[in-house]
Amino acid sequence: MTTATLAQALNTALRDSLREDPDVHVLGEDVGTLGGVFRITDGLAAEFGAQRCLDTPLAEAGILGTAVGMAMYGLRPVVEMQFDAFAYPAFEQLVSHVAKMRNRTAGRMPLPITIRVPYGGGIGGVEHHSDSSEAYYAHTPGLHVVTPATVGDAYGLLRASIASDDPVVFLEPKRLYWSKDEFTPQPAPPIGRAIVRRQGTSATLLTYGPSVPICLEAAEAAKAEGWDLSVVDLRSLVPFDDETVCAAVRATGRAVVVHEASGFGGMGAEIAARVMERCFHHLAAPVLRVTGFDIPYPPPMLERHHLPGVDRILDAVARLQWEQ
Amino acid sequence: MTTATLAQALNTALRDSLREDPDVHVLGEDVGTLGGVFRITDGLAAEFGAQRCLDTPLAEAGILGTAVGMAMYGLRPVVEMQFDAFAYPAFEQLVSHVAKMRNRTAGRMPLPITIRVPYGGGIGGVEHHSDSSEAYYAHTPGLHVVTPATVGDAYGLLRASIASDDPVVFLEPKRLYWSKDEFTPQPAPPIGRAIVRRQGTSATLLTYGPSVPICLEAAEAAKAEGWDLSVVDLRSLVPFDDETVCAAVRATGRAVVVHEASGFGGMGAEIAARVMERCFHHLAAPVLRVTGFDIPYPPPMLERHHLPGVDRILDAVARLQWEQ
Amino acid sequence: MTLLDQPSGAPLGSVWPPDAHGPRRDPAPLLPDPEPFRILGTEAAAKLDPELLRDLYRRLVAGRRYNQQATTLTKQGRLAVYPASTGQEACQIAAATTLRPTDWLFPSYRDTLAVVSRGVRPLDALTLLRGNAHSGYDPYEHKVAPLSTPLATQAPHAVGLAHGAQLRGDDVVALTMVGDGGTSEGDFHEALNFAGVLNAPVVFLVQNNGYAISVPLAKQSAAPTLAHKAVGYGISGRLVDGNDAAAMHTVLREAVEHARSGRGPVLVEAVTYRLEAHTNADDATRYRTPDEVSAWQARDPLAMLEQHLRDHGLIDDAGVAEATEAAEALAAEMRAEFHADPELDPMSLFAHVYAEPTPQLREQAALLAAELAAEAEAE
Amino acid sequence: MTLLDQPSGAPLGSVWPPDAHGPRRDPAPLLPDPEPFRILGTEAAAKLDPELLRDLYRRLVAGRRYNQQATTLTKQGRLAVYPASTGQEACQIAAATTLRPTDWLFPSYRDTLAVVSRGVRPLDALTLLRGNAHSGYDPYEHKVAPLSTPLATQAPHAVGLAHGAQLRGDDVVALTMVGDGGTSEGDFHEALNFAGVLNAPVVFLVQNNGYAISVPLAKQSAAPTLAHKAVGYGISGRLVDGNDAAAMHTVLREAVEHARSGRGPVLVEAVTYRLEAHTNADDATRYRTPDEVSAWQARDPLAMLEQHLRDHGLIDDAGVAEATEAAEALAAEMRAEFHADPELDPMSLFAHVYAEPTPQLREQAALLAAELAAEAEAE
Ligand SMILES: Cc1ncc(C[n+]2csc(CCOP(=O)(O)OP(=O)(O)O)c2C)c(N)n1
Ligand SMILES: Cc1ncc(C[n+]2csc(CCOP(=O)(O)OP(=O)(O)O)c2C)c(N)n1
Ligand SMILES: [Mg+2]
Ligand SMILES: [Mg+2]
Repeated sequence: MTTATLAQALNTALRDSLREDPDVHVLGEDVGTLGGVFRITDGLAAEFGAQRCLDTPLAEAGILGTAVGMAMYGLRPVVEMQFDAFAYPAFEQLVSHVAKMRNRTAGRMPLPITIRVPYGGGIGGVEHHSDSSEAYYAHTPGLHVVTPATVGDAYGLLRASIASDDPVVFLEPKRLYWSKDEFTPQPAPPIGRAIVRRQGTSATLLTYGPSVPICLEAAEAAKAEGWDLSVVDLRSLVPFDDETVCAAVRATGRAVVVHEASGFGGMGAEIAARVMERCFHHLAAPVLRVTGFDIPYPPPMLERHHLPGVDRILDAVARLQWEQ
Repeated sequence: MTTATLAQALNTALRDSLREDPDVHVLGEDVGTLGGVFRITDGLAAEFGAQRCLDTPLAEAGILGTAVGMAMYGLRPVVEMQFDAFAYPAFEQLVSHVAKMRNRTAGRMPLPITIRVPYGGGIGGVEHHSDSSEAYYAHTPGLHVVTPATVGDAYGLLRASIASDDPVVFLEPKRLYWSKDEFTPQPAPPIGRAIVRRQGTSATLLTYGPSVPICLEAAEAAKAEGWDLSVVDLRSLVPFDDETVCAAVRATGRAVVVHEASGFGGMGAEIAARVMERCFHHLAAPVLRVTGFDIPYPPPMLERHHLPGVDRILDAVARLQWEQ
Repeated sequence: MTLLDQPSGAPLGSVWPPDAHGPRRDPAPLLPDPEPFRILGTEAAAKLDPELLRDLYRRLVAGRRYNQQATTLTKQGRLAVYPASTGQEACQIAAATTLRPTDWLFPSYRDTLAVVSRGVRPLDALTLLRGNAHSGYDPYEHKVAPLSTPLATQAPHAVGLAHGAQLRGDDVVALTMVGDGGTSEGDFHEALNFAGVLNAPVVFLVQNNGYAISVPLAKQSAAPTLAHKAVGYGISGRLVDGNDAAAMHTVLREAVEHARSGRGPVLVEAVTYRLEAHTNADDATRYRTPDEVSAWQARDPLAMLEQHLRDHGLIDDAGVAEATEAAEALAAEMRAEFHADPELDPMSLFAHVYAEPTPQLREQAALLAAELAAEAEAE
Repeated sequence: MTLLDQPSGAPLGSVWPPDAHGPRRDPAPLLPDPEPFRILGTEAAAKLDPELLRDLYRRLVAGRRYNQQATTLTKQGRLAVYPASTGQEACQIAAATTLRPTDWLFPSYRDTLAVVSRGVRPLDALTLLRGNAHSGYDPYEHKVAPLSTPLATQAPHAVGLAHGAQLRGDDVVALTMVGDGGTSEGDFHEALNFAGVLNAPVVFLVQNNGYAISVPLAKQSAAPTLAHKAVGYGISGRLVDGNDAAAMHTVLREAVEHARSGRGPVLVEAVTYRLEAHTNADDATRYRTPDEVSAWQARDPLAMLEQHLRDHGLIDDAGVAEATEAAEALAAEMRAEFHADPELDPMSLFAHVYAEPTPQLREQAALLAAELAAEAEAE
């Protein structure tokens, strides 16, 4: 049992995939010689050659469009977008081709493409380097949307994403890249399974990616207030694990959704809406949301005010109408 | 009192804006000589000259990026995107610049740009011609998102959008272009006001754009079932009129959200979530959603199965737990 | 004399450090001819194989008839919409006939004739426009990508496929078709740049038919020719008369083999004209004159080749009649196939969104199934 | 001889219908010189105004010091990140000094020295990288757009602004700065194409410093030179030695006035080199050799100009000392300004999302205000 960072686990997942399947190809900006700006592809070009881990020209639509063509020919491209906001130039390719190709060809032309997107804030990045763009992808039928929160899931879910015959947007919580944990590479459960990270009795926090550790922290802090909180890590936004989520919410009768992205029209809206649709009469209070504000991502020195923190989460829990 | 189509009302709004304000400029693909593929800009180039109503090269990011520069210089560009899916190439310009410029310059550089996007289905269009992309825009802070459902609002809201000092994504329900109504050009209330199109007592339909007429139809049909339905036309998705919406929902204690776009992560999720957050104890049943399925927009011959229709809406109303 | 046309200073080598800036190539070989390459009406015509010309002629006759029949089908409500390639048949046919079976074609919405010329049945090539499905053919059967509607988005796909084939050591060439308007899109630029850098075996065929719907080329680009864009990517540019079937065939064949031989991608601009409106839904009289159209009718690719064949005694009335019959047979087949209503299965909407439907899609499919059952009962 | 280099058939005029395909321009005048334009070390140098050269020298000395000081500030945690333009100062300075006060500059993240040279205070030019706000200056005060991070996205803005100015009859020129990597983005292509079609008074300055982070030009483009991209848009291309301050000033001044005079946009490729890492967070040893760097140090724009001035007796030690003092004063000013902590107002997050905050933002602002009040109490 060794320890590894989440970044190292991702690197191992890519290495193992490249080793096991000659059709797997990594491509993107600076992924080769440099090993990526976050070093997620470190050493891959050296081990597998510049072609298996390709430094591309600087054009995201071109990168994703090229990956589409490679997938059409039977390869399994893994694309790296350097930062969340720099995936936007590829939006048309993603929505109009990647997400739809299987459907528009009646299943004849699946596109097994994995699109890795480092996302979210909390690392003091300047504008355009801290967006949480999951809602754009989760609303686009044909895409799977996956995001790990632990070192183990980083490996397992990335392997599963690369192995998937469907396109997967794999959202990597930047600020967790350097988080450490014990690590043995092992397969994850199939994409689409949420997991209860903490079992509680008073209320349930529903969250994913970068917000999972904060929710666990909040759950610890909540003890002092006499609250015993459950924490559910969604892991996959699409498909969505209604079963695990609803069971966890029914068990406590109260829930708060937590994520970094702006709240309005965010993933939390979908989660809150479907939980209330399905668990209405088990709820003592409406499902509340703790999210980023509806503002452009703030400059580094102000981001802490934007990001959901322990206090803001506990304030929301406190509003769950404990009296009535 | 004359009658006009929604398309003609939009054309009149553009004409009046061009007349009254020399800084207003229309630009886009085929908007000049042709008058646009839907003829919304018909006759404008003839009356105001090719420069005020400019046929651009075929590149949506270039069109929107050019409009950004024009707005920086003090003009008021009105951009036409030819179809919903063909606005995607401009996504980066929209999200990373148009939506953020005022904020990132601390209010010094506002961008009064109106982006007209014909959206939605029901006109037998082939793929990429029937997308409902409002959720992408509504989740992007810095943008106003407006969509008219009537001939009068088409005029009033477009005038208000062009007059706004903020960027507005103006979503035009394609299938209502040819809908007729009595028409006298008059200002609309400020952007951000929903309107109750039908006052009922049993349940409230919350909807916008192309689905408004269908909800009104459903409300008529519901009488036979003994239901008297309210219908709220949101008109503006951002800002959102919580006041009008919550009042209408509290008055009936039951609500269904209706839109064409795919349901998962769609605008309906936000509406359902915020209504339940705010009206929880006034609700006899969870807020339900009737939306397009979570699939790529279907081919013309199958679209009727995808689109929310009267029956599907009434089925949802029937599920509003009338017994308990 | 301004600095913009003043000669430069000392040569690079003399003062320049070891080059971090990549090879500086001589642009001369990349530049297209100043005038479109032509064969019909030039001496070169005599050198061509008569059988090839007769074959091209038969295909042109059939292609023209195909366009007419498809247009008729729109009037009969059998096609939702049809963007005719009438007047561009020489480009459409050459795009298909210069490829090997192992090569790939990446067509746009206007290129169904190229798709049919590649061997796809008209019914399947036109499925998108008929409206019963998004695509009617198996892309792998004839190595034809689905028709692409978002302009120029298919270009990077062609590059990626060609790159993939090259990685596997297969001598496959990808040919992608883009319109003059499509060249303005960012994806066109990114695809050409990737192709140049990867030296991918791709042929970019730009059918410059003078218009993007209503927008004439002069409002689309200020380039000397669209073929001149090639130099900016370090690839070869060729300018060809798109209405000269012999020239089209010759240039594209050459371009395809150039790419196959590893000498890099080629950008071909075919100067042609759309004789019909943009689609049946368009009113071309709003943006162009009858004179302009008739002037181009005088350069009809079909008429030009027939004239050549007759002038040189390479075809007789019987040959012409034979070609016409074959074309009529194709049209008859199309009528027969399209007048039957397509079978529609609403439940198929959920079939191919993912390899496995998500739990959410299962719920939604159940809802639709229940509705359909209720409908059925009601009837 | 292959068809790809075979001469064309009959000339256009002889067979071509009235042209629906726009003017066919002669590409020759658009093509850049084969080698980068240089002045220092050529006869042309003698012709230049010594006072101009001395001014450029003083600016180069100050610019170099600015880069050093900013890099130091990152080590002291006073800047979150800094992309140095060390080695590219000649480009940065010419981009600012060749514009009139009424002209506009559209810089990228690396171009803060150009912004400062335009008159913006270092503290304000570096605000984005300091991290207390997204932008520190009023774009209208010095006519400088906010630093653009999404690559090449500022290029269409420059075109739009120049077009708008032209519509109003103002003789304004917009100059936008893009890197070699940025030329691969679709927005770069679309901007050049719009500029060509609109004949907008825009100068596109490409600083080709050999790398996009770790990716060398050879992996970025196969073009003969990046300046050759101009011909594909029907605009003039110029290739210049970006480390030759005199050549940079001369070519950009010429390009700016070319655009102003209505003769159309210009694409200028400045061949230069980034002597520092991409940013302080980058490790350049991973992708380039010390030899390569030192070879380029030998072409340091500052050293080259100083050498020239000394060789021709245009500056003495006193002049050099004077320039150094001014530079030190700038550095001292920067230290003083940056060592003070910026004032931060969390509530400002809601201030400029819209002209008027939405009801939703008011709610959210109230929530934050309450939290801050609670925090304040707690302390
Ligand atoms: C990205 C995108 N924008 C806009 C459209 C709408 N549109 C369809 S065809 C067309 C004109 C295309 O002109 P061109 O590329 O010259 O091809 P042609 O129709 O002449 O064959 C336009 C604007 C589209 N399909 N895709
Ligand atoms: C659209 C976009 N994609 C990716 C990035 C990330 N990124 C920042 S700088 C850079 C390299 C830019 O290279 P170049 O254009 O040559 O400019 P230089 O840094 O050399 O000045 C990259 C990839 C970005 N800022 N924007
Ligand atoms: Mg065309
Ligand atoms: Mg560079």
